Amino acid sequence: MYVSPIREPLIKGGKDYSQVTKDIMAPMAGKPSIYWYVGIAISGGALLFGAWATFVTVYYGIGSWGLNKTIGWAWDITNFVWWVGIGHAGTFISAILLLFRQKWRTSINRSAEAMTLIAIACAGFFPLIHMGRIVLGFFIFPYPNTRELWVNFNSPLLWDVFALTTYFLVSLIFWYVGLIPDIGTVRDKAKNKIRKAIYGFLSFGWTGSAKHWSRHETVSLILAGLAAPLVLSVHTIVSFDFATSVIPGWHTTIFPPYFVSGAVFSGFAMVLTLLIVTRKALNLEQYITKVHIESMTKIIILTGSIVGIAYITEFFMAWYSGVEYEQYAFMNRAFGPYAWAYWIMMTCNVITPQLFWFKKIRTNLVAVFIISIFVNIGMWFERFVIIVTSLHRDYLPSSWTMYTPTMAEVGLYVGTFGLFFTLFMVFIRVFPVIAIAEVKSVLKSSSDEKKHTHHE
Amino acid sequence: MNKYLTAYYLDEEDLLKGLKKIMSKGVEVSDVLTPFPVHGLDKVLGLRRSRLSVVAFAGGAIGATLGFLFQAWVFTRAYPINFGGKPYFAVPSFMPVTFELAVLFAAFSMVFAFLISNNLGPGSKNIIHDEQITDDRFLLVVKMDEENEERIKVVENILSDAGAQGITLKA
Amino acid sequence: MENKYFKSLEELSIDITRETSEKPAGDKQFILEMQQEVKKMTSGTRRDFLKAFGFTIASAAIATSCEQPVRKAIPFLIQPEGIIPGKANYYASSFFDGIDYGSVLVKVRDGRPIKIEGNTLSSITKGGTNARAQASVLSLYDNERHKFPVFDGQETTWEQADEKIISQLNSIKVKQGKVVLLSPTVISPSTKAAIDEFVAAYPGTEHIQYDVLSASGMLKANEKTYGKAFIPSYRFEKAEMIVSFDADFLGTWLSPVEYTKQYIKNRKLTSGQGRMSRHIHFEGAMSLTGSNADHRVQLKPSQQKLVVANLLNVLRGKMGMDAAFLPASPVEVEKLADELMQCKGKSLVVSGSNDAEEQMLVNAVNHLLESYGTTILTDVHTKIRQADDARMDALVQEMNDGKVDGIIIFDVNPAYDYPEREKFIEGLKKVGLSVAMPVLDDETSYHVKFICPDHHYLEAWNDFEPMTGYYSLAQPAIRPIFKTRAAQESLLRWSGNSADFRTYMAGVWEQKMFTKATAEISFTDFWNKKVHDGVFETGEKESGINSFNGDNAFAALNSIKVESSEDSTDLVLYTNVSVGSGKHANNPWLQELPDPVSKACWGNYVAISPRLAIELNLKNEELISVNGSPALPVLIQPGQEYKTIAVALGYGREKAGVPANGVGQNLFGLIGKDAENKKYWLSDVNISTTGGKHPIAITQSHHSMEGRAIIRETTLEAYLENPQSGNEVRLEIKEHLKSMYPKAEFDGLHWGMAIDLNACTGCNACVVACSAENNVPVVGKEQVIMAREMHWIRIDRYYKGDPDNPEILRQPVMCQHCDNAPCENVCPVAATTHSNEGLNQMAYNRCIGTRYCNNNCPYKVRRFNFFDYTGADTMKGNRYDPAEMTTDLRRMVLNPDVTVRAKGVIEKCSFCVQRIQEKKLKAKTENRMLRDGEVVPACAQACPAEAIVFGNLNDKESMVSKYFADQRNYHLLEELHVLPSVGYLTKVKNKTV
Amino acid sequence: MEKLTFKLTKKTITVFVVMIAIGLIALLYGVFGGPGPERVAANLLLNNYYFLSLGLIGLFFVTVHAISESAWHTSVGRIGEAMAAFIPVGGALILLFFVLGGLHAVFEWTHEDHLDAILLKKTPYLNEPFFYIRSVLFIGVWAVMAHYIRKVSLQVDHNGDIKYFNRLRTLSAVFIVFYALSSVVTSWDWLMSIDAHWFSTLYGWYVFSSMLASGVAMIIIVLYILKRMGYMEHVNVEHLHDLGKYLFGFSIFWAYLWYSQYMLIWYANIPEETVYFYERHKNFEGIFYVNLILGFLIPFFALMTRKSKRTFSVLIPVSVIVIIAHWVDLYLLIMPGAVGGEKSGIGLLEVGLTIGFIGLFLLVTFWTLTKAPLASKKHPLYKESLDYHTNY
Repeated sequence: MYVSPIREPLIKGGKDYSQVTKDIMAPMAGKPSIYWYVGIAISGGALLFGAWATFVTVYYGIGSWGLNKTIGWAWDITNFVWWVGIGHAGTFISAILLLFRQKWRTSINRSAEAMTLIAIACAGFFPLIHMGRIVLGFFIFPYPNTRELWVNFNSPLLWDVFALTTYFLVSLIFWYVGLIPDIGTVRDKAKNKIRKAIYGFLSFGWTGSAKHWSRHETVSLILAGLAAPLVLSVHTIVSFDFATSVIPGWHTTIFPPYFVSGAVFSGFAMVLTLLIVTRKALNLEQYITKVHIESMTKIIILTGSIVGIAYITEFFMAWYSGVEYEQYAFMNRAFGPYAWAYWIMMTCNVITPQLFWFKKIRTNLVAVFIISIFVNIGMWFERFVIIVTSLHRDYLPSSWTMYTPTMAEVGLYVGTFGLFFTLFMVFIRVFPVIAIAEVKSVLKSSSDEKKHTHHE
Repeated sequence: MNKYLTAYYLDEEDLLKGLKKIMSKGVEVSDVLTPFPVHGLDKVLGLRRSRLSVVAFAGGAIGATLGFLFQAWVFTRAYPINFGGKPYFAVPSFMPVTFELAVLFAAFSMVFAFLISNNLGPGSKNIIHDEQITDDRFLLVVKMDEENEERIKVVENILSDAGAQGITLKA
Repeated sequence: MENKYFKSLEELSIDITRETSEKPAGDKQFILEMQQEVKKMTSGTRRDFLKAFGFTIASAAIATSCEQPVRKAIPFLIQPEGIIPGKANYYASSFFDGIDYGSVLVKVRDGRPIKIEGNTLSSITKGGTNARAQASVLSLYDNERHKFPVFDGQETTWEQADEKIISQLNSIKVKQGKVVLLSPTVISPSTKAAIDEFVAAYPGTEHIQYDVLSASGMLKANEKTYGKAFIPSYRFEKAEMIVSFDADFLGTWLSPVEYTKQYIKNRKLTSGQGRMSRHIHFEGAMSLTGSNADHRVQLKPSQQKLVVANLLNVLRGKMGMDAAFLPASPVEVEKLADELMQCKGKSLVVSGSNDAEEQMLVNAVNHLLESYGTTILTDVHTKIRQADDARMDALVQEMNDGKVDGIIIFDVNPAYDYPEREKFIEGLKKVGLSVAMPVLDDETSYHVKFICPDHHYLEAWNDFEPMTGYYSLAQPAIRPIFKTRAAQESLLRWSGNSADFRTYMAGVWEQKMFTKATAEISFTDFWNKKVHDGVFETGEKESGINSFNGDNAFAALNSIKVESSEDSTDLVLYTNVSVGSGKHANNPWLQELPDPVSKACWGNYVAISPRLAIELNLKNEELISVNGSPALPVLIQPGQEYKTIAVALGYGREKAGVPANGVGQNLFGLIGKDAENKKYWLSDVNISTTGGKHPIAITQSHHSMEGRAIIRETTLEAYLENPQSGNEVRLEIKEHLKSMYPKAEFDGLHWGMAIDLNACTGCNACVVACSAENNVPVVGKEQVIMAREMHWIRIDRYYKGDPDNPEILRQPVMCQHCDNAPCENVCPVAATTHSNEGLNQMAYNRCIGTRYCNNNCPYKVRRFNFFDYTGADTMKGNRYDPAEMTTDLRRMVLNPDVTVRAKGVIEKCSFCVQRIQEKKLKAKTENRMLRDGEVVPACAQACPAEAIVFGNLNDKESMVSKYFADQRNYHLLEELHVLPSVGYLTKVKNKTV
Repeated sequence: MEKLTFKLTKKTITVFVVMIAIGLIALLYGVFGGPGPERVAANLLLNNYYFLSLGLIGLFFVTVHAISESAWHTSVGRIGEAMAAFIPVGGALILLFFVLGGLHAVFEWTHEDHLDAILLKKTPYLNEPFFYIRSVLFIGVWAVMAHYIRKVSLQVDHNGDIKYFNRLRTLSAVFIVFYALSSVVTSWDWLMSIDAHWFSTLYGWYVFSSMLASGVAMIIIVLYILKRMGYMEHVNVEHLHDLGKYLFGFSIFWAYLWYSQYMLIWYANIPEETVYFYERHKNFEGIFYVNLILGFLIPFFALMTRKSKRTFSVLIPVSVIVIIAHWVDLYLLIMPGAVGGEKSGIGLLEVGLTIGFIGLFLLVTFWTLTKAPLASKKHPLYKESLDYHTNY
């Protein structure tokens, strides 16, 4: 396949296939570095904090949070939506970029998808823990029971159950199907018998047969085709949690696409945050190059701008609607007691990503890293603003209240960070962080070495 | 008892060229094992397009139908409940679950079909001809009749003519 | 006209009474069993008692929650007559706590009183109740009740106590010493007889009455103008013009329930009379009544007398009498005088002051306006305030001088609420024999030798004469829970009379009341009938009232001086509608009841005007001290007169029990004294900051409607021109109400509720009634601060206009039972759904607590159980019970018909679905249709203002349908098309814009 | 030899001119015949908006693929550019329409005596001077940018210098940012404000998705016509597959936004929003569902397989259906508010006028196609665009 010379190489360092295998598997081999131990200790500590907060929440009740009669959701659902959003990048990269034939996805899709799965797990924790009666949480499943009572299919929360479950499972098999050939590689490279047996089991008996590859490609493609609308549907349904309601600031029709775009926005930011560190730590700079990072920053500009337009649209429409409740809700966002949250959101989500229009900033890793963290913060505040500032002052001023989080809520959030990083660090030790086979498949067309020698 | 003659290339373009050569000489290549999907290989080997998409469609259709009918049954037949004055047959409300189940069924039916058709799965014991094929070797496998040693020789020659390396005969 | 609307309501209550309480509670066999059980107990601790109690009564009902561990429930072997498990009995009784009077019905389920309702047979309270009467059932189960007689801090038996007391009394008698019987105003004829008997037995005895909230000034004023110390009876319903000088007659002044009933007759417009009384209110602090006035004038208490005097002077001038030369009035009274003149004979001027001179001036004003005989009756006396403040002061001095040898303290707590309580306690130490007869633990009990606990009123027989010719009875609704004895019986016992009080009382009635009866021939019939009805009204009148003598008043008028300088800061000491004088401070329902004006609960605070707060640089919750009082937090109260600050009395209890102790500060010590009467205000007070902050628990923190059409209002003038006025927006909204799907049809019943905002005064009776009926948990101060109160019905209060002198608008809000309920849609587990009768129902067992419904409720009426407030959960750590509401004793008040909610579930108003169900079943067994007005939710039943109407919307003839058809009717947030089943009638004020 | 230069035959021109004539006749019929001025005005707005939007989508396609450096689109890029040539024509027409009374005929808010409390509150935005300022500004900028983008694109082809390629990318980015805002605002101004009380935050994107799907359909149709004439040989089945995927994807995307907007309004059932669908359910029920079938169900099922996306015999009918579907969509957006349930209908006027606009649109498009080579051979990605295959 011909690749135009104007395109920058995706893989640097003049790698051959064997080198690719070696490089990518390097982080799995040998003893972990001291940084890995430090990292796992810190995230393990965060996880313990989360465990404590979970205990407090279950043992003492939701009363240990800062919620009140007016504000029924705050950090819990903010965190939920935030993590779900982050969980969008992986599948977006694997599915939609695959459909759009973006080759740069091959270096990042594996880790991004792993991140997705972990993020979904973190996200899923919050709807569970936020229940007043978590032990009866199984009521949300439509199982046959003696009362012949089913669930309420009108409820967006119920849709969430289906959407999240489906999304997690489909992402999982999508990820695993992509992982099978690489597990085969790990298996074949394993020196140790136990390791060989384990990876042999996990590789499902992968042989690399042309027929298998052919079907594998078809499966990947169709899974991508299925996952693409699935990705959209998940955050769409999450947005329905708010948009179906009658609360000003929640009920607005733009939410579905705006949430999806916000999710991709935050997801890519998190991928950037993670990969900028990971590529350095694992010596993968030649695989995850500045081209990859630039491409991701471009997606961030795109989605960030969509989000920005949505903010403006919402604000304008609130005025245009002539509905006093809508108007108040938005004025309250911008100038009310939680204005600081709103302006953090605006700054982080609308202004800072626009810096990516400048190539200098796009290619400056430190700048990208900082901005990616800004976006993470901004997107957290977006959900906080939507949830808390809409709820705390809705229709009847008599019920207006304020919200302050408690240590338990902070603990739960930090705890999911602990879970996230712990699992991610386990992941980099256990599976190849880059899709080896996929990188090899684009190596010829997209590496710097081959570029000059390749002839039509 | 069959024997396998294997040989490998280190570059997919060489493989494709060699393969064309080998096959033109009437050698039936039973399989090609590669570290990544090589474009054009299925054409050379004459592989049919996979029909997994049909499975996916069927799975999706079943998932969607089941999902929709189940919700409709619950709301209109099994236990009709007035929720906020919404109609019992609340089609817009049924869409998300219908969609999710369609995707879930489609994805899972297809992946299972994929695993089954490839004889892949936890603990599956497929023959691994060469551990390097998951690294940088493009291995071709020719199934040989054990008795017919002459033929083996002939094929070996054809293979080496086509630039294949490491020609070995395996049980 | 008015009666027509509520005729059915009366019928209902009569129905209940007649049918279920043919017999007084003491079924003999039942009582015998009880007594045997109780006898078996070696030591009568509460716990032991409860075991027995639980077995005998078979209170399976406590185990209402599904998560409650199963407890043994043994069915009746022989069913006691009159008790049907699961069916409530109602007994007529009377509530009088020395402050408020109310004729009530007691709802008894399986032997336990669980609810108080108003008695519609009483022509005083007419079925109305106030918050305290509603809450009084909980004090029956107060954890801090005295459970046995005590001598010197040790438990003793009644026999031993009696023996010792009698011997000491006798020795006092022998040395001709002095015994004092200290009580609040006694309005019980039989008690009075018992006291007389006691006095006869011990001739050195003096009976002294001591009122915490005194009307001593009025008594003295009437003595001077009418020759007798009495309090007249008022007829607010006859007044077209009401002027009140700081008399909070809808909230705390004298007989608020009675006055509310009268007041709203001229305030409601639902019968189409197109007329309303005009109510002008002068006050410094912000009271419930003031906030309901058509026109409220801010006036410092120290200037009040001057204004009254000026009013009198102007009126005199207008009537051609010679006017006195007076200092100028700080507020304009000319116009007021004109208005009053126009309503001559149909006006009423009242003053809440305890100053005899001011009351004389008021009498003179009323006399000039010819109010006597029409709006004020001198021949029917309100008897609930009889105490002379000076007498009590003298007693305390006597005690300190060692002139008192014995004191029997009956139902008063001067060690807490006497202004010079230290002096009282000192004096008490010098009294040889000190006996207290309290019901609940109190401060005074800690300083006496004998504690001879009285029954709670629901355990006791009693009778009352709150007004001339209006008698009422109280009967036990439960056998005494503890080893208590009626105070009257104690007095009788010590006087050597061994009769039990019931017998004694019957004797008194046979002698004194039966003679006045006209209908009944035998005393037994008479007695049974009166016990059943609870009331006996003879229509007798007082005699010996002189005609008006204006000399003293005129003298007072002439001697009027300016009492305080312009820049004096005045302090008002008031009582609120919840804990009142502090007697009910240990009642968690009342502690958690938000003040109708400030919406604060769980403690008192210094209310300060916004201007003064800026001037003194004070912020909310900052601690300050007034004249060296204990430090209290500041609450900036719009509407407060610029230089007037106000503090509620009744807080700062020390020995009342867990919910009350340490809540707020006791400011009784600041009560002043004029010549002879207590003075509930001070001028020239000194405010000093003490540093630090103390949180105030407030249930509403935003006070403006933000221009939203939430409470719609208009003026009478505009209303008469266009009944839709103030509600015009509704037409527009209705025009736009389009739906994507057809309205749900309710073919049988479709419940709806209408609330007349013009009638609602905001008194909070409904809130307590709802809590009692529906087992609404008490969450405590911390949780209220976190905005987690659980009330199913709340009264929203908004300020409107100038923040220094705003108008107040109120609106009771409960679940609106929307037919297009946003909450129902979003519950994932179908825990909240719509019934085929239009009820928005909650299946608590199904709820998993996502709180999604609450988020999506535009009215925010859903409440989440953040902790296990009720003891209904199994996980120990979940328990959160700062008010000790989950003790076995307190839990006896739970209504077995209503599920007790566990931690983590949402709850909300159910339109009292249990009552609906009860009446439906009744109608079904009687094979008839439900009658309109038959089903009455707790809030509607409690409301003294008859502001709430409930019924079937499908019945076009029902009262609620008529309200809904009224042009004043609107639905809250109707523009959202959630189709609420609650309607509101616009508030109409009789004022010119 | 590839035919790189497109020549418009007399026959083709005649067809287009006849179509335009039909449109004019229909217009005259509308004005002087039955349907009346309201309906004429509404139809003019519909078609003006529709074809102006198709032109803009053409430009959008060119620019979006320029900034994404996608190779395959270079092969069909000229079609988008040619469609964009309609922008000045369509823009002029719609402005003319507004000036010549269309504004008053269609928009209730221009009648000062019709303003109620809510509309009065909106006058800072909904007033004629500001409306014209916005319209002129947007149309002007579009036209100017279309012109420059075309110019730079031709320079890329003439010159092949990477400089022009980069310049095209920059210009494209500017256009996309501007278009993202202006397409939303114009959809509010020209369509949503017909139902002046009603509002929906999603509206702008919904209309955009509708135009996007029909724009792709139009590109496919133009491509087909060119192929039938023997041009565009460099466009192979892989490119067609990509276009097919777009058509499939955007139809789903449109349905997704349709569902999001409908479901949310249906669910919350707040009158200020439901009034919109209430009217459409009441008087336009049949066409309401027809719209969904044409715009979603048919393309969804027809284009699901790989094969159907690669064959004109499926793609062309589907493209035509999609174009009709979004015409119907616009009909549903405009008519209930502008004409009302009783007076509106689809008759000679609607069909004729639309044919006229199609004729005009195609005439402008094809005439522009004659102006430059059909393949941009010196485009840095041209070569890459020829050598790829889509698996899916």
